[in-house]
Amino acid sequence: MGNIIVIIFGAIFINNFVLSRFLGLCPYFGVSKKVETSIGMGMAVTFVMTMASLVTWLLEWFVLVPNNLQYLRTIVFILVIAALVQFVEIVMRKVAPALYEALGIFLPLITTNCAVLGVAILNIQIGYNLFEALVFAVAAAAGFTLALVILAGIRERLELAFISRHFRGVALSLIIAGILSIAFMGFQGMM
Amino acid sequence: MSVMKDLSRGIIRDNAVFRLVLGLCPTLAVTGTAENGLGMGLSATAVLVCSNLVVAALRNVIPNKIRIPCFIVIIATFVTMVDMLLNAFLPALHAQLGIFVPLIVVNCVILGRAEAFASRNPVLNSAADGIGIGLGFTLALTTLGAVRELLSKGTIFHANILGSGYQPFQVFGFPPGAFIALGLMLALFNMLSRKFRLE
Amino acid sequence: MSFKTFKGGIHPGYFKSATEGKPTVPARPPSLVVIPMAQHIGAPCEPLVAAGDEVKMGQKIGDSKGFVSAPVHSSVSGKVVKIDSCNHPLGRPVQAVYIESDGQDTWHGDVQPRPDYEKLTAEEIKKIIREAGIVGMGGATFPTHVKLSPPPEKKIEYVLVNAAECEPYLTADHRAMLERPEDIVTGLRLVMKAVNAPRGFIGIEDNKPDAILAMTKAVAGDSSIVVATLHTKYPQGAEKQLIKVCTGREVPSGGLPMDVGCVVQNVGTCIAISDAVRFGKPLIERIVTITGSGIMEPKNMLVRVGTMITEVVEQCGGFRPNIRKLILGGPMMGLAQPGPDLPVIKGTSGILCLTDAEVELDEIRPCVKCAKCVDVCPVSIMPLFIGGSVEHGMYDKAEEFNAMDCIECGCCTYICPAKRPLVQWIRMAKGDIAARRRK
Amino acid sequence: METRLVVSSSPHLKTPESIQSVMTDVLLALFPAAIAGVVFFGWMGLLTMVLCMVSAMVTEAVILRQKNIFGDGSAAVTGLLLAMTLPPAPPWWLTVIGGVVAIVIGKQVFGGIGNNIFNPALVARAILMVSWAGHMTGWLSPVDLVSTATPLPLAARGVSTSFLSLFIGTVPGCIGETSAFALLLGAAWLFYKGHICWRIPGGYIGVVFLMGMFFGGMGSLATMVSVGLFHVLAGGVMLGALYMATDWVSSPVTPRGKLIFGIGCGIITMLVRLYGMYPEGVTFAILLMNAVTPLIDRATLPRKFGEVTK
Amino acid sequence: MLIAIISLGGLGLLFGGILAFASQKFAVEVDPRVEMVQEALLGANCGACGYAGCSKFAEEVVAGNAPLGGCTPGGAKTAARIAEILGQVAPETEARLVAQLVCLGDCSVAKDKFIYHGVPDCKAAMMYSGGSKACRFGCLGLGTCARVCPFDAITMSEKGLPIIDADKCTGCAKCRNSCPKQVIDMINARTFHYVRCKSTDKGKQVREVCERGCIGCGICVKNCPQKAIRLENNLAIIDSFICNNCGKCVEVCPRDTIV
Repeated sequence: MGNIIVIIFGAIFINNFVLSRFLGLCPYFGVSKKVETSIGMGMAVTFVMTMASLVTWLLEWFVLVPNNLQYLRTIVFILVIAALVQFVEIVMRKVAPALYEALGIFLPLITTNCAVLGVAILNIQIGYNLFEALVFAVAAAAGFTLALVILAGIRERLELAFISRHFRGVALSLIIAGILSIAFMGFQGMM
Repeated sequence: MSVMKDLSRGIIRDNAVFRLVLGLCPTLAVTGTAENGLGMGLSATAVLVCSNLVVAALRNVIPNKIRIPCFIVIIATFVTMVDMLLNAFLPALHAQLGIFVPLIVVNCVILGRAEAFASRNPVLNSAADGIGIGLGFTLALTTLGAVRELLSKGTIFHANILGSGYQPFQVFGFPPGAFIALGLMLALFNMLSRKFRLE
Repeated sequence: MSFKTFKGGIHPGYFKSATEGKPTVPARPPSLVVIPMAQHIGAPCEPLVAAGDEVKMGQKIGDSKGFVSAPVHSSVSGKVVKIDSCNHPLGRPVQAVYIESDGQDTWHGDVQPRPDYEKLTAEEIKKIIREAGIVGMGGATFPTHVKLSPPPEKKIEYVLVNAAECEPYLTADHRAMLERPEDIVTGLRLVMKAVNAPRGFIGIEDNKPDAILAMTKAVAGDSSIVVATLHTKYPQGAEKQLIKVCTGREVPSGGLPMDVGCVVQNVGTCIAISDAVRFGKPLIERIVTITGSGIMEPKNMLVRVGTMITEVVEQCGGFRPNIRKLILGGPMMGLAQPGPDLPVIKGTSGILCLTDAEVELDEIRPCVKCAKCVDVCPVSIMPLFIGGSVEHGMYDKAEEFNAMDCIECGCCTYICPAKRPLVQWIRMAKGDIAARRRK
Repeated sequence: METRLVVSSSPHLKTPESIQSVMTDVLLALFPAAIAGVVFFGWMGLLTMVLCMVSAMVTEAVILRQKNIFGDGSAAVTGLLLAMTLPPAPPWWLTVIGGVVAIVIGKQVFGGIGNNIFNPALVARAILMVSWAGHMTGWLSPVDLVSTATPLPLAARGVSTSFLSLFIGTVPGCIGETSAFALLLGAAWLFYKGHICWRIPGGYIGVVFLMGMFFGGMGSLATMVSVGLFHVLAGGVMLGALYMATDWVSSPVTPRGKLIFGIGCGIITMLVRLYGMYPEGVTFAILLMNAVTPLIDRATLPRKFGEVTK
Repeated sequence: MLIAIISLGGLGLLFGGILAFASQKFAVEVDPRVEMVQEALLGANCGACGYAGCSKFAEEVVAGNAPLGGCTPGGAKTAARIAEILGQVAPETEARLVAQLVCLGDCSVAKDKFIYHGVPDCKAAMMYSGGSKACRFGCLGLGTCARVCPFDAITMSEKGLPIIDADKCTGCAKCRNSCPKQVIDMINARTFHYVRCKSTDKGKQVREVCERGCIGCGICVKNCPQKAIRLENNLAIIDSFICNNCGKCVEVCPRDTIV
């Protein structure tokens, strides 16, 4: 049980996917303009990451390893993720058009969200069992969502600021992320 | 003529990092030193050129509906190859780049070029575009790596620049410094590109 | 009897000493009056007279068919010179009747006292009030008869007399309470009868102990009317805050006092109602406080509606040379004017003249989020975010921060250390939001 | 009339307070703590404070191209606050870099005064701390200026510090954080002027005290209370709670939000102190809570007058 | 090797099958032309077309509700491309329109009736006695038009009037629509001479408040060789269809109102 808490706390705060592992940065800076959208994006990522972890873990240990095909890991994983995302996209478009509208073009972006592939590969590299892998995926996604929502809140607030035009947009977001990253360093050493 | 244009465009005018703000994960993650930045940049360039070539060659064969998965498979193949090559010939660099080598596969720069350029243009232009964009990417990564290495260690490509008395600005060696350094460089680039009317 | 206070509010300087001890003096009868056709919120009146007509004092000279409207009357007897536009405190020129006085001040034949006024029915009282052209005299100029005609399903339980006079500088209501307490109570009783309300309140801030005493004396023996002593705090006299303090009820957002069974009347309005019902006199004069360091002799005066401000100011010794701002109404909610060539209207409670030293032309600084505006806002909205949103043209965001609930009391702008014109931004937001809602 | 009148929106009365006057008030409030810093750490303390303020003010004046170097006073406040969080004798270049970083990264990139999401002084301190950890932990004893450790790590090793010296400030630590007495004195002035309210410092100090009591090691009630009190007085909690967390720009504006903010700061501070790698967590705690301030504001909008609760 | 091929192939088949099934089952009809039209637009979301942003306009164009040339900033080029996408003939586009300020009352020539202090925005200033300019038709000079211009074509001069860069102006008319005094007209970019005043006050009143306002003296009317100028409500108006840009009116105008 303690182990699980370490995984959760570690993935959210200590080694936050975005702020310390540099994973999922493109959607992080792309979808963080509005808090509502960022929450939606966070949920979509959580869903995809959990599903991807499950499928890739099973594939790794039941297909690739028995056949000594680990060198195909990258290609197989990304294929799975791509298919999964496309599937989610198609279904969401039909079932929840409002959500689809909100997330719009960012659903395909989840495919190229390195956080998803990253979590799948990390699961294998660290050697988590299936349950740990799923917990890790959810926690990592939660960490991603947390960082995303915080940044979105800040950027919404900054709509009221007169920012120098050189810094407007991603440049300032990067600096904010840097300061956030420092602030998150405070959690180091816990657990 | 247009091939040259496709080649040169990616280096500054459509620079992947500074102008299009794509491929940020490796940009930030592996630019602790100039060497790592260069290594990652060249690896990505290799994948980019190869995948652009293949995508452009197959652009009329691949059905539109499943083009993205197809592109990804093509890219993934080359990434796996680069991964193996690096592991075999540059194991130290491979260890430094870590998980970000397989993650080249999801670098939006590469997929973005495949989707936006290679799938609509002939082979030669696509290759030129790949080289241009790749060089621009490499340039950005190396510059960022050099700046961060200089500030956080006082060296560039391990050559001591600032003397032994330099008190390193260590934050630039850590994740926060990566964000801040890129943020500042991006702002600088914005300023310069306005000054020289790049847009 | 002391009452709980409301949330928020400020304690600005009160500056009332210049005029609070001065009895009301009648102004010199004007030789020319300019009577605007729009002296109330709602449909403007149509003139009933033409150039060259002879009119008598108290004669109706303008009326409208609209329900939310109040007729206007001549405040002198004499001859209509012309019908032309004139400046209006709201800043937009309006149509007005110019009447030259014959100096006789002969009343019109319709102005007849009603000795048996106590036998009038509620409907008759309302009709008299409408015909007398009575509007809210605190400054809002909402036609009184409309306020007194709630839909049948809304039972009115309380009538409140707003005698807080929380605006700094102004002493018109204070003087009225000292000089005509019985008339105020009569007016209140008539309103209570008109809306069939069992209870009345007279809310007075505790910085006017003599007025409290006078009013307590005037209501002595009537247990249905309570004189409520209120904390001295701005905006104690804001309608919704007054109701909250006196009755504990909260007017719902976007609603009216009648939604919680209340009707609020100003002191001056009560006197006007009493005059109209008992003596048949329409609303043609009112008490105006002329004050501020930009005027030679501050005074409380009984001024005919339509008298030019220049003429009133002249009787107070004129402006001082360093006058910088001319405000109609109080300093917190009054309207600054470009010049003095406009008439006193029914809602003119004060003429405030400020000098260079009091008029700050500070630069607007960025908001530092000190949250003082949030603390002082009596309706608990977010002035800082509304202001910022409007500054960036984001009106929909201003709506999210409840811009429409603003009562424009001015507390936020008063307290802002960055000197941000928050009320003005909120007004812009309200205009934009209202326009979009109409679509 | 010869003079033209001024027409503006109501209200026509304004408070005499301005940003500049408020900043001056804050500087005055920091004065006792600054004196304490000079008394305890000598001329190095003074030099650091002056250098830091000057560097911050010059940076701001250069960026804004303003002639008056004091400007609205906010840069001076930032500089002084930063100096107070520095160890007694940092190298001069560290101080100067700190001032520049505080103004540039902490403030001006966000659009200047009023828009900075994070407390500029703490941003600079955090960056300095990560960069030059050695210089940032060069503690001196205020008695004889010999290098030593601060009460917090000492307590972890079982060495206790008397409450009197913690209160007066005769303990090693940052220039401005040691004397709780001087800090309280200045804060009293800010309370009196109405620039800060009880919610943030109250929530912060209260939580630090309670968590110190219950997680700092169980024992008899007296021990628990003294551990709680120790955590309140030691380190930067007083400075942080009274001056840093209450920074207008980077803290919530709603009353409930302020309380939540204070409590959040307290919890994170104690988490870092009790379980983390760093001995002190005030900087991280306040920066983290700064980051979520916009979200807190969103979530705690007060109920507007007459709003019908469903 | 074989296993690798089989596994990859198998996976491909499996996912392909699932996706094919899903795309059949959950298909949503989207007209691909909408996307193509959207790509052809400038993407400035300026709103000149009257719709909420470029994507909405694209939808409406494809649905046939909006005119092909509806994108004013894009001009004829965009219209032609949209026409191409939709397989229609491009409409004859009208002459290029640009914004023109119709007031010359900067702070050196036009008087103020009071000092305005408050939100630096024309709409805000309008709420208080119609703004501080003594001329009730004059430009307030607080730069609302410059702020709403999506193309950075308007800057404010030191004397407090907007300067419109005709090259950058795309004719989206946002400035005209935002001007509370309505002193911005959309005119043919080829027009040379224009009466730069909107005051319909009598000559005497105009003289009192502004040095360059049209006083309705009629000299230009008399001197115009083309008879292209008429007076309406004390204001000279040039008929751009008759005017041949001879420049006579500019010469004779005693108040330099025609530029």
